[in-house]
Amino acid sequence: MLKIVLQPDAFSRLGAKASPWLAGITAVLLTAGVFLALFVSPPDFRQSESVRIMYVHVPAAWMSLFCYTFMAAAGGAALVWRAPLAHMAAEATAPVGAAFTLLALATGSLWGKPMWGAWWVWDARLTSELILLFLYLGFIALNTAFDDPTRGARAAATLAVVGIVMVPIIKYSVDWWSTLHQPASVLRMSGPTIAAEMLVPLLIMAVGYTTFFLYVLLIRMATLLNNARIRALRQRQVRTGWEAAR
Amino acid sequence: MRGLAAIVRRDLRLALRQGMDSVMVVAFFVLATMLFPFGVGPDANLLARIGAGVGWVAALLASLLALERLFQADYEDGSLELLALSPLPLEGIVLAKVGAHWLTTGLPLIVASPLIALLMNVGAEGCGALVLTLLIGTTTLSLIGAVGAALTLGARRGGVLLSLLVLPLYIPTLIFGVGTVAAVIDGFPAWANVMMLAAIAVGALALCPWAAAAALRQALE
Amino acid sequence: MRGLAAIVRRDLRLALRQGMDSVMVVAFFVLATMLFPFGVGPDANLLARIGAGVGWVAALLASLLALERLFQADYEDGSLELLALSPLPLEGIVLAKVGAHWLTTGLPLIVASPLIALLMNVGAEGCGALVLTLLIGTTTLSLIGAVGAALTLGARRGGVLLSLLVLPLYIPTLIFGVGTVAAVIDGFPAWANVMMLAAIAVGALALCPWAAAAALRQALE
Amino acid sequence: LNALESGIVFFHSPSEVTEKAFPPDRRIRIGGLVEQGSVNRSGGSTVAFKITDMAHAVPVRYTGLLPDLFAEGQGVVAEGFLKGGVFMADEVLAKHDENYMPPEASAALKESGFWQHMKDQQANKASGKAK
Amino acid sequence: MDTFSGSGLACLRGGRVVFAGLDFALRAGEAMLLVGPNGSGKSTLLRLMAGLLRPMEGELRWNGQPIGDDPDGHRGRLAYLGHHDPVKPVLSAAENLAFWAALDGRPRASVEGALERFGIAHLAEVPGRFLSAGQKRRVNLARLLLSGASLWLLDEPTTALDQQAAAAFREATAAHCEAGGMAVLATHVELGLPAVRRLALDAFAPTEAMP
Amino acid sequence: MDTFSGSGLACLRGGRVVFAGLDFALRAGEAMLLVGPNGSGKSTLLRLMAGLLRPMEGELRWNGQPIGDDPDGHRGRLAYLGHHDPVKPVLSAAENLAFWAALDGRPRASVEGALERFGIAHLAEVPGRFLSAGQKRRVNLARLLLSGASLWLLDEPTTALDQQAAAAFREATAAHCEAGGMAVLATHVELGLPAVRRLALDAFAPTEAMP
Ligand code: HEM
Ligand SMILES: Nc1ncnc2c1ncn2[C@@H]1O[C@H](COP(=O)(O)OP(=O)(O)OP(=O)(O)O)[C@@H](O)[C@H]1O
Ligand SMILES: Nc1ncnc2c1ncn2[C@@H]1O[C@H](COP(=O)(O)OP(=O)(O)OP(=O)(O)O)[C@@H](O)[C@H]1O
Ligand SMILES: [Mg+2]
Ligand SMILES: [Mg+2]
Repeated sequence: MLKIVLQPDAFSRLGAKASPWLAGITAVLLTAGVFLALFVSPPDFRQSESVRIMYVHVPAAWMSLFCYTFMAAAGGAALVWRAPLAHMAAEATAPVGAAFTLLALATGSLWGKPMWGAWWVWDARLTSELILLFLYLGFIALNTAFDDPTRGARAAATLAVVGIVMVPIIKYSVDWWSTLHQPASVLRMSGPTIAAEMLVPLLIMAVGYTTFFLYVLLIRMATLLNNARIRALRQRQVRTGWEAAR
Repeated sequence: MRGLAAIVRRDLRLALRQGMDSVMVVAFFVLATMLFPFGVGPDANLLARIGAGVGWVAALLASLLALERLFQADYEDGSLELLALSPLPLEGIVLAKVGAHWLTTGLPLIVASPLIALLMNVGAEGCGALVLTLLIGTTTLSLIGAVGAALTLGARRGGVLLSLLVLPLYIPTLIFGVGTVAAVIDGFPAWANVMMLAAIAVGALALCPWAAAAALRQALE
Repeated sequence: MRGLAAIVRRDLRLALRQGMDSVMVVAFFVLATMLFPFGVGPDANLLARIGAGVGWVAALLASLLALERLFQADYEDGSLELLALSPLPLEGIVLAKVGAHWLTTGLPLIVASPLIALLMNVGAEGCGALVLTLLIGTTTLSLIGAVGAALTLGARRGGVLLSLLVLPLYIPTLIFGVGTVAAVIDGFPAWANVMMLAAIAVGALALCPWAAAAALRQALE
Repeated sequence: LNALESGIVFFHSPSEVTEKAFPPDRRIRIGGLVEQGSVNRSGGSTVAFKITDMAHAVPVRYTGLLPDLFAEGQGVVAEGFLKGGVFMADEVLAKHDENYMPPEASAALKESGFWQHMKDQQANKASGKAK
Repeated sequence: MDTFSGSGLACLRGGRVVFAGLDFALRAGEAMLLVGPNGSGKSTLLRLMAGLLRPMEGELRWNGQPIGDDPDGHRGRLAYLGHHDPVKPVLSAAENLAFWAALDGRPRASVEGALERFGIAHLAEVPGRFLSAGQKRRVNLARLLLSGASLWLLDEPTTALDQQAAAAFREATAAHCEAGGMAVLATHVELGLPAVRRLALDAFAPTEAMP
Repeated sequence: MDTFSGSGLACLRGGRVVFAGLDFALRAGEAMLLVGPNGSGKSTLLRLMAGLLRPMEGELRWNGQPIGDDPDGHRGRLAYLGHHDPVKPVLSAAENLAFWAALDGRPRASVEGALERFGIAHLAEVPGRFLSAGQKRRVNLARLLLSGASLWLLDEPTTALDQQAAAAFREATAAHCEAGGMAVLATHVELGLPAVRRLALDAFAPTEAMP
């Protein structure tokens, strides 16, 4: 009992303290990253200027995978320990992850036209990323599909855990099967194949995306916590009403 | 009229509060379409050729799935009895419910169809034709589907045959819908097809609410 | 074992008396496939090429539609609680129900598939391959679908939600199923694909009853 | 496992295409590098070139617009069918590799001969993977 | 003064005759209890009176006029309460009630007043999914007050109600009848309504069950 | 002699603690009534006893042994009757019963005898869809007799029953207990069972409802 009552409040306090900092760091990093990406970093030797889509696309794609992993881990923890906060973390992550996925798909598609000569092809990387989007949507849908919120949360968490198989498939699809999408440039065994002038802004953007995610996560979890409190008050209202009527 | 407007408002509000309805229909639409590149191989030319057909089939299935439970919730919680006992004509009630349902599921389908056209490599005119035909066609599908949904509520009373009759009724809409898109892509005049689609829609508008209302009365007996 | 046999017998009897299911599934299957000759034109070569894929996609969607209510009726009338409280393991019960369901919907699909092959101009070997792959593949589809059906039990929008969850998981089966048929038609050795299909089926057989049982327990809490 | 028939692969390598007998009317994709010095724009918008994985090369004919990044020594994926040993493509996509660098750096690399070395490595990898 | 009557009513359900030769008559201000063992046809008779079922034989009349002549008018003057409580989980209690009031197109009485009568005014803004079985039933009963109907057809209305709510229901029904309304109630328990007629349904069960 | 007991039970539903610190003990031959207002957790406790729910805190024991150690054995000795009547519309009453008997794999008692006990032997061949609410409930009660279970968990068993059927139920429960069985019953009405314990659930409601 004590644990359940105390943890959320402690969390709220932590969130209230940390979120302004996170907001600030995110703003600085993203501004710097965008500036470097647009004005400082050099054009590519083959793609010339269109390479700048990379600074949006690649971190978004990374985040789409990271958020899913985080969500599945939180969901798994919630199932095992029946911890409401873990449920909230998973629930709060889902829309953010879906947004990153959508962004990766959209910017990738935009980039594909000049680079490949096609907006969209059905190769393993692109398709599996699209499936990831549907997993996110499935999570959100399942989570809200029940009148009883705990039932929805647990069903959705189960789905998240099952869906984790998609993450390695997406990551290694470019190595396992021949795809039109390029193999990894940064996260590879033999070191990055990106020139440092381009890698630095890319990494700054990536860190900026991550702090942005953490910031949104905190805000959304605070909202969900408040919703849960309102719900509890409602239930109490129903109950006391009953007792008054009795 | 005021009563019917109240039904539309309520159903829209329910859809809104329950969320996700529209999103899920669109998701199914996209997913069902996605199956075809896997099924027939990711061959851009071939996909472009079957794109309109696939888009239409997917739309049909999505609308079928969404319609299946059109009256179900109201049937199960007793609302349908009260609706049938209200002074409004049951045909009007059916129309109001179908209308609200089309707004929350049919319309998003149409909005999403250009995306399908993109995924399936269908060109710009083809895409326009797809949107137009879906606009006319999904209303027909909703109306026919409402009859099916009403029949399956009372299916215990031997509605097997009748519900089998509903499925084939979808076919003409499909043929003319796909035909229109194909004609546009191939550069043929497509007005005859569009007119046929519209004619079917008008026919459905005249007949279906009546048939669905009859089926509902039977289900409530 | 005797208890599980009783479940299979009951579910078969229910399906038989209610009629509906098998007929609907086959009707849907044939109808969805028939659409393509209309959609892409009666070009025999083209039809033959997309035949296997279209047949597979139609089978997949048909099985999806049928699965939606796998546990629904038992859930709504309280039978599921009693099943879960019987001394039999819930995993076994899931398996028995999926088995009965496969017999009433999967098997008719397979029986009907040569008809599809005929409609779509797929040759004799292709037809054989279609039947074989469907035989292996539909069991997988049923098993995966059972997990989805259990997860969405009691959800407000069962059908659409189910397809959103399950369709992505169906894709590997589809790819290898269609791959086999295509390989056979082109005269390549297809064993690798069949083995993959079988491997997926075995994996599903091992995991899905367990996952579905867990989801059912959640649904009954 | 032989992924050839399975539809997961987006394209086949020239080696596969020469070693296996694809039915003549089957549409396939071939991916590899555009062989150095093989591009021949024989008037109009028709181009002929060869796609190679360093072990085998397949001659390709294509009529239409080429993507901006199409160039000799670059990755490419062509879609079409084989006709008498020549691959008749009706769509050509550029395949980008994982290297990103500013133009000056690439010029420097080219001079030192390192560039060609990297290309070979990559092509070997591509053909090895398909086997 | 309004009258509602039926004569020679017979009803077939699932190939069996549930009751036959049933007569009843009800005047404004009267309430009638339907009693009888399980399966004797109480619910069936109520649905018949509402027009959801058609009788195999016999006729229902309102002021001597067959109701088949004016089904819309009949629907307009009745309120039916069945086994279910049609309370949408995502609408608040007040929204649920307001919808039913708007549907009937009758002058809209005060939703709050109706909720108040059944002791759930404080739940007006609470979504239906938070309500317990008894609270849902109260919302459903409040609907009767709003409907302004003159004929109430109630199938086991006190299911899931506690003592206090049952008393509120008794009062509401008595007030309805005093104001010239009619009520027909199917029930297994004593409701304690003053001045009611009783119709024992087993008396009309045909000896030969098959038609 | 068998015993069934629980200690320190607490249960969370929909994020709210329904009851906490609940203890009970039951011996062979005893019946226990669960009483309390709507929403006090009667149904919840029954589902907990059946193993459909897991307690947040506390433990259930059978002869001193935690039931978590042998859940299959526990399921094998109980019979649960919930709010629904699992009567398939297309199967006859007898077929419905025979299925449940076969499922438990217990020696099959006479289906006709069980139907007879609840006065519905004449409905044995009638499909479920033709049964009225009370008739379905009787079929469901007959299932208990067939199950041969030693622990009956019954949630408002007399809903929809008429006087005669309620009496039959009383007799059956008394006979079950006399033969050394146990029964736990959630109810709003007086059942008139002899020699029962009572567990008033509102005593265990935590004062602070918020988690
Ligand atoms: C709609 C189309 C596209 C999608 C769905 C997509 C998806 C992804 C995904 C999921 C990743 C993360 C992989 C990982 O973490 O290893 C990624 C990384 C990447 N993508 Fe894309 N992409 C698309 C188009 C493109 C295009 C056109 C290019 C440019 C040639 C491109 C360049 C990259 C690069 C450079 C990376 C970083 C690789 C690394 O080092 O991890 N992508 N993409
Ligand atoms: N939908 C139906 N189809 C066929 N027969 C039905 C149907 N509903 C009820 N019956 C039959 O009609 C008879 C009357 O049922 P009804 O529900 O009216 O009884 P009741 O008096 O309300 O009983 P209870 O006290 O159990 O509610 C029953 O014998 C039942 O078997
Ligand atoms: N599935 C559920 N999810 C969330 N909360 C629930 C669920 N079922 C019941 N509750 C809540 O748990 C509490 C106890 O419910 P329960 O059904 O056990 O009460 P009860 O004593 O059986 O009431 P009744 O007399 O109405 O049957 C109620 O406040 C209810 O709102
Ligand atoms: Mg009744
Ligand atoms: Mg209860």
